[in-house]
Amino acid sequence: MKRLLGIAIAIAALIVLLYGAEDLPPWADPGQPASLHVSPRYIERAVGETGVPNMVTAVLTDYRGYDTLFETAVIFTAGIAVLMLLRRPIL
Amino acid sequence: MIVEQFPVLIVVAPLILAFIVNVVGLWNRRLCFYIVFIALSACLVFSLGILNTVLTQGEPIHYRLGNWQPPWGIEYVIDHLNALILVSVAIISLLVAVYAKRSLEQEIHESKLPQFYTLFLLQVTGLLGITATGDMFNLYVLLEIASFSAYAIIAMGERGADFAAFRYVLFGTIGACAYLLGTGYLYILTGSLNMVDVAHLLPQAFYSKALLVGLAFFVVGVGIKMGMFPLHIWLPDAYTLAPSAVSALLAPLFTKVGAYVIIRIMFTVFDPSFSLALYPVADILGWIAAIGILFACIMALAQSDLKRMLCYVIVAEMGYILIGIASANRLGLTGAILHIVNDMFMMACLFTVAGAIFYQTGTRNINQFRYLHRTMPITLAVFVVGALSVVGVPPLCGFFSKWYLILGAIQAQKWVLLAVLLISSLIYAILFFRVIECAYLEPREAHNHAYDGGHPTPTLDRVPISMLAPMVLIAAGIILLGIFSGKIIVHIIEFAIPATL
Amino acid sequence: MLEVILSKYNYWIFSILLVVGLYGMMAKNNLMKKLIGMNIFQWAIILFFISIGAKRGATVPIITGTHGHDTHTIVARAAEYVNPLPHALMLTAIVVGIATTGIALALLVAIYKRYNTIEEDEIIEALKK
Amino acid sequence: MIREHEDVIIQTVCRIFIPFMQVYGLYVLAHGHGSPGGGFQGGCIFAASFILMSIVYDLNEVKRRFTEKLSVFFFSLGVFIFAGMGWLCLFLGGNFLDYGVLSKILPVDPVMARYYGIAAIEVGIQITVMAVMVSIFLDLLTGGLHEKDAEEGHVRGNTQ
Repeated sequence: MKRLLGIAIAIAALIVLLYGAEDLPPWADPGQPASLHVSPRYIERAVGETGVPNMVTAVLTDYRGYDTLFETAVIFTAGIAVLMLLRRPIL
Repeated sequence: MIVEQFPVLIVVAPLILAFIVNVVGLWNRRLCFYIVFIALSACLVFSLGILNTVLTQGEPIHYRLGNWQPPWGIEYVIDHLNALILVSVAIISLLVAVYAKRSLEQEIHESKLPQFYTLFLLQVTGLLGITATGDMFNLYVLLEIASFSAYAIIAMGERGADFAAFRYVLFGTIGACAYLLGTGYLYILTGSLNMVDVAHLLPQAFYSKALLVGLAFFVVGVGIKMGMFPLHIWLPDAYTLAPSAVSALLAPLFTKVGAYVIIRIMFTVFDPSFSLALYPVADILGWIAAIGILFACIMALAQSDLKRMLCYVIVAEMGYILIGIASANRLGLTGAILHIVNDMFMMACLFTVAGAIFYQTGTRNINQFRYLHRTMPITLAVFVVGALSVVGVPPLCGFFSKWYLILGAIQAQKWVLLAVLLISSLIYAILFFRVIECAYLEPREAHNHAYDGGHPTPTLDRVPISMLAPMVLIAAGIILLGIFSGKIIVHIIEFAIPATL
Repeated sequence: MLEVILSKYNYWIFSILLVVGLYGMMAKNNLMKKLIGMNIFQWAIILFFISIGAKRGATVPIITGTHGHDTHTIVARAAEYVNPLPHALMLTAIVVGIATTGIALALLVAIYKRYNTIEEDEIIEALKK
Repeated sequence: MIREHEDVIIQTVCRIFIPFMQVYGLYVLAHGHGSPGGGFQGGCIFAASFILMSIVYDLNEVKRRFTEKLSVFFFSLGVFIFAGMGWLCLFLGGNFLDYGVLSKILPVDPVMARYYGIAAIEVGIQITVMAVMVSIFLDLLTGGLHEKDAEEGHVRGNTQ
């Protein structure tokens, strides 16, 4: 029963995904919107604006540094959660 | 000067105090609560400041994080809708935090309290951040912060809570990943992550199959997080078995913030003309909502555990908000937005009462509520206010949002939704009258056989004052929201609805 | 038909991986296997995002041979480097995935200590008592 | 009770190996600006060295050294450095996380101020990631026994 439900949901998801994939741009297409709208500025000006030659680092910690702050907070949350869940209370 | 920084302060002030609480808790556990209180009071002040700014300048606040221009950096955009939700979240979380102090001391081991308060603050940070942000990916990260702290603090509950939390982890991860996938589809089609920017660029991708799939993933992902009907299976277990203060925080806030996200995506990121008119998205949502409300109401009738019953009420209330969205007109959306705010107060009210009864008597079984009106009259009065508001009795706030939802359904000529709204109100009346009957009416034979330890002598209220005061304030909030709902609609919600609708 | 599939094979791979993960989460009875399914699910999405960043004829988004002060004069052309944004986003998503796995494993250890099993049906049986 | 697992070859190799791993972790952190790397990667490598140490040497010893207070302090320290940089920018009159305004207190131009701001937050990320990884690993391995139990030496006894 559970297995049948799993297969049904999986097949439904696969059909939806492949239906959507038809309209997506081909792989590694230099002309796809993802490569044309926001990212050129990161590539062309990141070094000049932040002094960091590694664009991924520049994007991660400066342009989108706020995401990274919360990403570190996510790790922090996980650490605190594991401590709270597993450590026996100090008596 | 400092007012300009309020949009970010409201998120990072509780964040940094969460780190401080944790370290302070190593030396002095008593201080933790006061730091949480300061953090949440600060949030309330900031949110009121933001609401004031939005109302006076009449247009959205834009805040650039790291001072980068919007499509490249992350931007906070706070318009009337965000500001309203921010204020509600801040008020409820502050009141629940005050309420939580005594309740947590009973339910959680003392040495875990600092970590618990840390996660409590991170939870509020996440919810406020989700509401304030104008960036799709930033929303994902904050959604995960809120979810993680929810997983952990739910697992601190009674027997079975860890298994419920594990199932919540699985479902929550599917939800977050589906949201991320939707973001990916939008990023592929437009090349941007900023909501306003995406909304500008999206019309060129209309009629694309990928966009429809992306929208479907958004709805599924956020639907899991907010407990939309067929995806709600994790919700009753998780919120019932969690500590009562945790359910009082999560049940009103997390689900409603999810509803906010769905409104934001449907009406700001996607144009309503696409998301609701071009495809039968509205009809599908309407049917889901209708079936979900009826299902949840019937399930609620079958429960004898008060908290579990309220969990099914939440699922039904999410259906109400979906009905407002599915009506796809101004009246319906007004009702949906008003219902988000009202429902935060109503659910906070009911869940805090359930927690207070559990604190005092150790039971959540409705059939054991006899004589409660003698020992905790104020608590029960608060419960009656909340219950009547959920049923939809006129001077209370629940009536007004339902009124707008009904008007919206009539204008959209969706008679099924109208019928569901009316029938469910009827079922609600039965549901809550059952509880009120158990608590207020004494069985006749009790006068002869003094079982249950005889008649407790009537007292003012046995619940400690630090739990009682927040409950009374929330009940007062319900009444005030009802009285001033006209003003809220005219001054705030009217501007929150997109002009194209 | 084959050309269409080949030009978009990244979506096919990610779809199949994602569905495998989803099936694992739905159908398996062992909670650890469910967790593994969840990880496959997350990594499928990470693969999807990384594949967005690819660009034909482009290289790693690091400008070599410079550091610090002398960077103002450098001219980088967008067509020469792959899109760095999905990489940065996925670094975040990977960390989120690690944190999810950590919390889920901690819950599993707690569940195992309490019920002495990680089979779902046995836990539900134990909870009914 | 851990005696039968001890092995001279493994211990000797690890004794040579672990310092190099830690130096490599710091190298990856420091070169995150110009080559693949950064706080997360460096933190993971750094944590791996501690994890290797606790597997090869005495788990009780590592557990006793890496107490709950210490790990909580390190978690908070790392994130606090990151968030503190943001607040510093606020106090200097910029927007949150706008490292450019650090040039008011550093003797460099705004672009280089961003460069150093990024370096500072990478350190914070590294500390948090390292502490959380080690802490999660130890808690999962020992089932969350407290360091007081570790002193009594029954960490291994409870994980069968």
